[in-house]
Amino acid sequence: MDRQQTSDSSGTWQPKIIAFFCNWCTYTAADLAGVSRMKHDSHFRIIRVMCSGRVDPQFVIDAFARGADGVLIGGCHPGDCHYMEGNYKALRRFHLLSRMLMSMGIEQDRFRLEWISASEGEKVRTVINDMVRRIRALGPLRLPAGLAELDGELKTREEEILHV
Amino acid sequence: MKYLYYPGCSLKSTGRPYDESLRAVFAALGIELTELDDWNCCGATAYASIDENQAFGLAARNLAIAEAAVTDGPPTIVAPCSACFLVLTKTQRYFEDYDHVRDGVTRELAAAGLTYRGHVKVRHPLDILIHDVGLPAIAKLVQHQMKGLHVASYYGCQVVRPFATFDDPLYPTSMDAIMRSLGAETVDWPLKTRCCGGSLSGTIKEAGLRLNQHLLVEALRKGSDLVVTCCPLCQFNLECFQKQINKNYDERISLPIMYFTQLMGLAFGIPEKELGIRRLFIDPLPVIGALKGGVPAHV
Amino acid sequence: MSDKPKVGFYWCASCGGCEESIVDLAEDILGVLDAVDIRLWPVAMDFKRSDVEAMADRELAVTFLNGAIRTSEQEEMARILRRKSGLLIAYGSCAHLGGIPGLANQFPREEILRFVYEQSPTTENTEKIRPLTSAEDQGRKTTLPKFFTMVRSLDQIVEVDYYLPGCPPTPKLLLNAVTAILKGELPPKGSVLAPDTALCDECPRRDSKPVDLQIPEFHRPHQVVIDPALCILSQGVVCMGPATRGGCEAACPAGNMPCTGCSGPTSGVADQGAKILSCLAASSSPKEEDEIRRVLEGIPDPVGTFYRYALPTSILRRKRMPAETPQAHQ
Amino acid sequence: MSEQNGEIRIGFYVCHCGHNIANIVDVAAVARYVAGLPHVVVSREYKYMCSDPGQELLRQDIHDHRLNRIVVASCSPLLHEQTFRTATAKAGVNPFYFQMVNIRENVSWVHEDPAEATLKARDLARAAVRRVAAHKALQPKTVSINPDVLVVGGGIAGIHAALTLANAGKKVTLVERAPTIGGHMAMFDKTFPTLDCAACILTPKMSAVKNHPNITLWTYAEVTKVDGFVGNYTVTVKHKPRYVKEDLCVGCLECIDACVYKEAKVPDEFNRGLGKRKPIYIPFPQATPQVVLIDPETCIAVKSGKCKRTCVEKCDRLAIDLDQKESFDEITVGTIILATGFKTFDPKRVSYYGYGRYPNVYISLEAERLINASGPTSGELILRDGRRPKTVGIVHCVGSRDKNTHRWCSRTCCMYSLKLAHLLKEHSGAEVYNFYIDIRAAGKAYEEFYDKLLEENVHFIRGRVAEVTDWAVIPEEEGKLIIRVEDTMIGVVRRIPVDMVVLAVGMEPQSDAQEVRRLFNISCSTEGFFLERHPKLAPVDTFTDGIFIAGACQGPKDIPDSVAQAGAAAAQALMLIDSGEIKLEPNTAYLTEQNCSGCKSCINLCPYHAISYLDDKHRASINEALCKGCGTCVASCPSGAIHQNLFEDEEIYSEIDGLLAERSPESTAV
Amino acid sequence: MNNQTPQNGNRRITIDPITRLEGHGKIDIFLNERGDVDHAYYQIPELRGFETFSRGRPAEEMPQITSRICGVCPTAHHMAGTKALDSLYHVDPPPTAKKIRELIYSTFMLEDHALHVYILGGPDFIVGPDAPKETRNVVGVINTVGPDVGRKVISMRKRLRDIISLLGGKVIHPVFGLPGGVAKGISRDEVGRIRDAADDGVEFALFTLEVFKKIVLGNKAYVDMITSEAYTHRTYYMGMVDDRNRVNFYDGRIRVVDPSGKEFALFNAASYADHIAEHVEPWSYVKFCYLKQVGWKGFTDGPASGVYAVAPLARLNAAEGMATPKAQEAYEEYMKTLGGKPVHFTLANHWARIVEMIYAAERMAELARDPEITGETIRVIPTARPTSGVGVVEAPRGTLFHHYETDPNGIMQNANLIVATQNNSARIAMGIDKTAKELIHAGAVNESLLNRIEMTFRAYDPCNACATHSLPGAMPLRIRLFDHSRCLLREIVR
Repeated sequence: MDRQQTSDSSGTWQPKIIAFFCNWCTYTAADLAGVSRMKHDSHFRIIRVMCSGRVDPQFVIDAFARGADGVLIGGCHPGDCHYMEGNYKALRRFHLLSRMLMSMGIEQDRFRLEWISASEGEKVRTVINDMVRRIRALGPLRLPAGLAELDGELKTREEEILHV
Repeated sequence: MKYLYYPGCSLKSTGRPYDESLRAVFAALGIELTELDDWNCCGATAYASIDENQAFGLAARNLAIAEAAVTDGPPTIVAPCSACFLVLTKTQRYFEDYDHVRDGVTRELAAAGLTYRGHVKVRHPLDILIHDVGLPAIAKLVQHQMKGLHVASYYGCQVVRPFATFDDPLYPTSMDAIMRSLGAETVDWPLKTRCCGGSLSGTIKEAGLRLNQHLLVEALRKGSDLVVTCCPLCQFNLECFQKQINKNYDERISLPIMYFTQLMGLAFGIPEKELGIRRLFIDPLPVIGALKGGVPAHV
Repeated sequence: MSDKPKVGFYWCASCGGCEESIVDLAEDILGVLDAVDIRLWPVAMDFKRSDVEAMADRELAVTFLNGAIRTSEQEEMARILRRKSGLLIAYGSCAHLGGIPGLANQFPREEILRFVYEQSPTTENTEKIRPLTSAEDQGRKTTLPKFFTMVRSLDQIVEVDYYLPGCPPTPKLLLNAVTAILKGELPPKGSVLAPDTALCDECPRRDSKPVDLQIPEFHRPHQVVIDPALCILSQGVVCMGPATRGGCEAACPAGNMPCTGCSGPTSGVADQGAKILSCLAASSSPKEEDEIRRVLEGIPDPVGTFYRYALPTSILRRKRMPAETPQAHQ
Repeated sequence: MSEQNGEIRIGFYVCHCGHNIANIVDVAAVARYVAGLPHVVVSREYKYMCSDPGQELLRQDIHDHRLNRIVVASCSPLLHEQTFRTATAKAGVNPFYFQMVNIRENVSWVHEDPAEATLKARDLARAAVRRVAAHKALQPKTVSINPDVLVVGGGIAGIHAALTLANAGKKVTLVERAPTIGGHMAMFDKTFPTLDCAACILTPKMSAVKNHPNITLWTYAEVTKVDGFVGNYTVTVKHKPRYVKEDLCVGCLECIDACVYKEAKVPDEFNRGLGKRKPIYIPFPQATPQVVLIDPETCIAVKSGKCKRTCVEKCDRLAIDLDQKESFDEITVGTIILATGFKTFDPKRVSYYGYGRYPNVYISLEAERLINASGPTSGELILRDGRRPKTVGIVHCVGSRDKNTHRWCSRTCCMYSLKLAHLLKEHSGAEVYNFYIDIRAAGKAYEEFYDKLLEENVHFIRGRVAEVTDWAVIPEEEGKLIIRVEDTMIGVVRRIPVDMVVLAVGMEPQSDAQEVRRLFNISCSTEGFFLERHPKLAPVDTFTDGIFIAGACQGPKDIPDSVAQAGAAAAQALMLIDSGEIKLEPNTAYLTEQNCSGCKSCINLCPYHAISYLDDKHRASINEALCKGCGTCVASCPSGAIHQNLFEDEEIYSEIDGLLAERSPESTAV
Repeated sequence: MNNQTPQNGNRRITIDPITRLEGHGKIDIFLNERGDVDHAYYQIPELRGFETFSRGRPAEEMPQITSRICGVCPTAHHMAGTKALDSLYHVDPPPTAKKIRELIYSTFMLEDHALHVYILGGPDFIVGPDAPKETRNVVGVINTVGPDVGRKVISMRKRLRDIISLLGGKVIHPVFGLPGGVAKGISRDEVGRIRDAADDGVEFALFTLEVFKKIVLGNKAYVDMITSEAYTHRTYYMGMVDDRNRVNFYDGRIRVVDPSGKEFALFNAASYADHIAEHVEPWSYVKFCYLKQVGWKGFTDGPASGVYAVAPLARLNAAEGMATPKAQEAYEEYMKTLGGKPVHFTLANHWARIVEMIYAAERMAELARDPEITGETIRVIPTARPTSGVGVVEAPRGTLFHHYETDPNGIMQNANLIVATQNNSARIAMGIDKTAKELIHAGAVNESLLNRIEMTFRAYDPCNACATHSLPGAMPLRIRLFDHSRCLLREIVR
């Protein structure tokens, strides 16, 4: 089955966003958004980590490679990190990584870092909606499918090669 | 400091003294104003009240041109006319906040082969003077202290409402502060943002005149020698209907109404004809005591 | 026929350096020649391909294959040799990781061809002739192999038993591998036949690295004089050492230049570039957004720096490009 | 344990949460879908998983089906993860073989399309099922709780919390930044609705604090540094110089008379600048401690050194020390209660009410002082311009219920406005007008008090005041302050001329609330008040274990509520202290030494110095006791040699893969 | 690997892969109705795209990136790249740095030539073109010249390569090159070891010359073969020379002589594009260089055709002599024996190569004795704003150009690489065609015949890894015979 396309009930393509939220600020904010019943776009999936500093760039790249159309990292505002400076490390990684991703053909809007404090349920809503909007505009990323297609150029049947 | 300058139609006609004095004063303060090339109508009232989208489109064209004009850093437009300032600010805000406006504007601009990414800052001269230049820098340039001059600062409505971008929406003080830094005394004038009648003076005269009467009478009651303003339409209303008001309501009003930039210019010792003083109907010079013998001889 | 284990060496998209590294066994090569029966080695010995095709499956005890896979020809040889070899060993960075030619995965195939045959300043080709997989010259049919859209490592084509890392692998690693094979003392299938710790572990400069290192600025090697005694990273010059498997005895730092990562990551890391990126960004010191941007600009080419040898085997493998039809040909 | 045989047997439970989840998410479909996933032995839906029968169901299945992994899809893990871990453990499975899926806060409460919501719930469930398969058995580490407590803030809340704990036999340190405790309450004249005098009920508690053997009272002091974690906090406190030796001063106040300033010239803080004090002063007669202090800004001696220093001579106890410097104390405590209070809204922000421009515009606290017997006018209602008001207007909701300032209701203003109306009328016989939006008198005997006021002929005009101006349009208005308001009862705009305006200003967070919350590593709500762990179930807890909040620092409160909350906070602290120890999440980082190259990259990344470098082995080493589990070093280790319990790379990869694996609409309609 | 069944049921010989050259080649031979050769194609079937994927890289990384074009002559690419960076950043390296570079480079030339003489090209002569193929390899060489010599060859190469490792970090893909200097200096205690190796190197080179004279020149058949028409082309020749027109590998100007040996052009690296152009054929991935001023006239020789040659034969033709005494002697003997300049015999490359070995060894010895070689100053930090730079060296297989263009930040915008073997590709192709025509008649083909065709291009020591820096991977040489009706007669894949 195509790991790329998630479709809504009407069958049209819908983006798939992976969101790494830090336990103390952004994940709590998402809970707040829930408690406050702030309706927002559903095309994202949250993975909870203790700190945005835990988000290994490998996770981000892996998410894209497995079919995510966007990756969002949510952490505490600078100065508010529950672990003092984890979010600064996340911020520096983000800048270098997004530049790297851009030179690998992954548009800037697909990778995003947001500071969302425990009280900013509203911001969760606006950020998610905005990101979904931008990614809809960009269309599907289709990394796995794209590579699968390229592998079509390979000879898979040995008898094509071996004439013994 | 360098900014793009958006004069708008008023400053090219009724508001010429504002345009002249603003350029002179900013030059004196070492601020570089570049008039936006090929600017068009800001889309104020006439359009805004009929077809908002068109108004947005018109305003956005100016923003788009501005954005394209500046390569280093976010472009800043200085819009002195209250109406222009309001419409441009509103367009910028709506562009940021509402998808349908953003999409509409983008579509209309595309038709004109333009794109707007939403990076322009729209600012008012008062904002620039207070936050970028700073009062000390202004005070430093003053050659003729406006000692003993009682000034009423009149802001009108549009520069502070509904978008209070740089001052209090109901009791702004930026112009007062500038006047004080010229050595003048400012009167506490509760009507400083009350309605000047706008275009009513032309349509429902009675209403328009009443409103202006209130403003002028209270200004005098508070002991004002003159009124300074930052809006071409307000200046026009307050100044040009005084005779009529005196006649209709048996008043004896003769109160000079000038642009705050003109008074700044005089304080800076800029020759008055560079400030368009002569274009005013009520000559402020007599009441500006500080200038007695202070005006440069060659003027 | 001798009963010595039969060995093959073969090359695909490579530079020949791996072949040289075998020659660099020097005296030991004679030892190897005694111990094994080399049945295939294009660079140095005359052998027939038909011999290889005639071989029974797995007749070659072990084949060392170097070079990446970029053409149909190379894919074929890889598959044949896989079948004919008991052990298939990816030899050197290109076969192991894709190698430096793998940097081509950041560009569309067409861009490569267009530059070489049309745009390069010395090329005179007004009629825009391109090499063709099948051409006709005065009625004479000539053919060329297919040029794939991307570079692949050996294990992206066939199953690989072991890897010898390095660009090229050091004679020492090769000798250890051969000995291990002869003695039958091999680690679990799929292992890289080199230490599983990063380069720092064998770098003489390690002790000079401060424990509280914070990198305020990144410098490019030509912008500074590198102190031969001190940890290169601590001098602000990007060194891939911390994210690169050891085994080369820190040859490049010995030449007073930073490690560029040719041996790939250690077993605990999936994506060498992502990890060094993570490590360097975290270890740099700026906090202000603009300052961060400025300092990190000190690494102008993250992909070329962090994935110098491992782009085809990185998680992303290749730059995402506007849809191409894989078989569209020059 | 039940997983020895190596085989992974997962039980999956999706919770309806009544209708909260089931209304949007097709829970049955989710359960059916998950049943088909690898390793899943049991997959059920249930109305309330957190209920006893829900947990019993879990226990029973573990027993009957030899389950060794549990996944529950219900609400936020921040709410019930503990509950289910405990349940899992009770049934003999390591509690960390449990994984929770949040399909309420993250799905049913925020999405409207059932199909999409169900699809998302499935994805999340699939991810959790994959993740839990990778889980490891872990043992949580426990830390002991230091029984001493720190209370920050000496208002009524802090005072009450401190006394409660001290009476329970705990050692308490109470730190107050002002020279005296008492807070805002000490400024009030009387308290609603009972009208008993604030001082009379507060001062006994103040001296109780001062004299309590278990309480160390540090006034004129501030917390500057907080280290450690629940049960083991190390706190640094700064003592600002009073220029008076606290232990020597007996509060005879003779030094004040002796001051070279014969007249009090400095506006005094306690009376909101309505009165004056000398450079050497005591905030108010009942100040606790009864110790004078010198204000360095105005004291000639401190400023210039040129002074006869009559005060120093006067004090035979040699208590005055003009060279006093700030000093620091470091204490260790196990728990902390923050009762740092609130700040009154600054009405200059609503310029149209003329505060600061018209002398006869006052804020409520000033009015309190004006009518207080020990106030600047000894209780005489005399205005700034010396007149006695014949008409007074009280403007409600100043800086409350207003999107331009603060959206929230400050809860106390209605009642204190009523109280002031009563007192002002009582003191001056003036006509009193109340301008209100609604009267919010929700509280014991509050509504009754409102009725009482109505009978006292206080005027009530419903409408938000537009402006207070001196612009007179008719002669009667000359020299008065005109309150312009739309009277929504009769639907006309009215201009009411008055002599005195009282602005009922709202309550807002302390101006340094943000710094304080960073200092203590807790969060603030949108408004900037300290954020409680749960609005209903944990109103005095914070997200940082061992730190509690009480009083108006958490949100606007009147006295009874603050006291109640202070009691609650004290009880929470006592609970921790008496349990003696607390279990911590075992989410610490650890190192696999054989993969470490000794590159030292991780050492400096740890803010807690939990990683050190072993020079002999040339390897890093992690001290799990110091590790707080942020995982920053894990993400950075270029050799992949550092791992994190509960957040292993493998666990997160399987979560990512689970979320993105296999998606196509038709399979939603299971 | 053709699936067509040959009409006339000819047996099918398959010899694969083509051996003993770096990189790979393919030959298609078409016969006419008489069974004589109509045309032979020499094809290179690979591409790697170095120019393109150099884009966006920091220029200072180019010497290391481009060295991966060829692992046999990485030092040549590394050096050309480094010199391109000097010119890119307008820096002149301090004298010590220049000398260290030339020392490394001479060492490299010596060992690389040795590799070809004994392991790649050598077997053709030392073991003999007609010897059984199983013996036509390094082992065969060792058996012919004796194990001691074998060991001598091996240990000499090892010592030389160890010196490169010492100075360059690695011998295969060294890392010493930086704009304005070298990464590492030479310490006094290292010099001794280098000097000894250099002296032994000279002795070794002379010994090699003796072996060559004994085995090759001592054998009339070989000499006839060398001077036979089959292996003769009268083309232009290119090589780098010093200010006295003597052969120089590391630095100097490029000199071109016409088929009569007269100077045709003398230019600096920077203006290479005014003199060299590349021609594209649809039947090979490799481009064919020719002299721009003469123009492309197809695969033909003579003064009217822009085809030219590089590498030892060409270098000696393009120069007036050698800069060191013993090499100069060998040079004169070489010219005398072969009838004076220019020598047009392709197979003379082997001899010329040995003359160059002597020069390389002597130059190495000179530099090892130069007091400045241990100087402290080895770097000039570049400050100029980079734009464009060209670097050139004489690689073992011929003149090598690297041309870089960058943005102001020194980030690569464009690279153009003209590589040794590529300069020769037209002459090689002609050679194959000509040899085939001379040797194959009436469809008669045998083992040694094919080896002799192979010898044609092996003489250039062609490095197709280099030539195909723009193409990835390897491909066996295949010789296919087609009859006049263009249908495949048979395929000899070797």
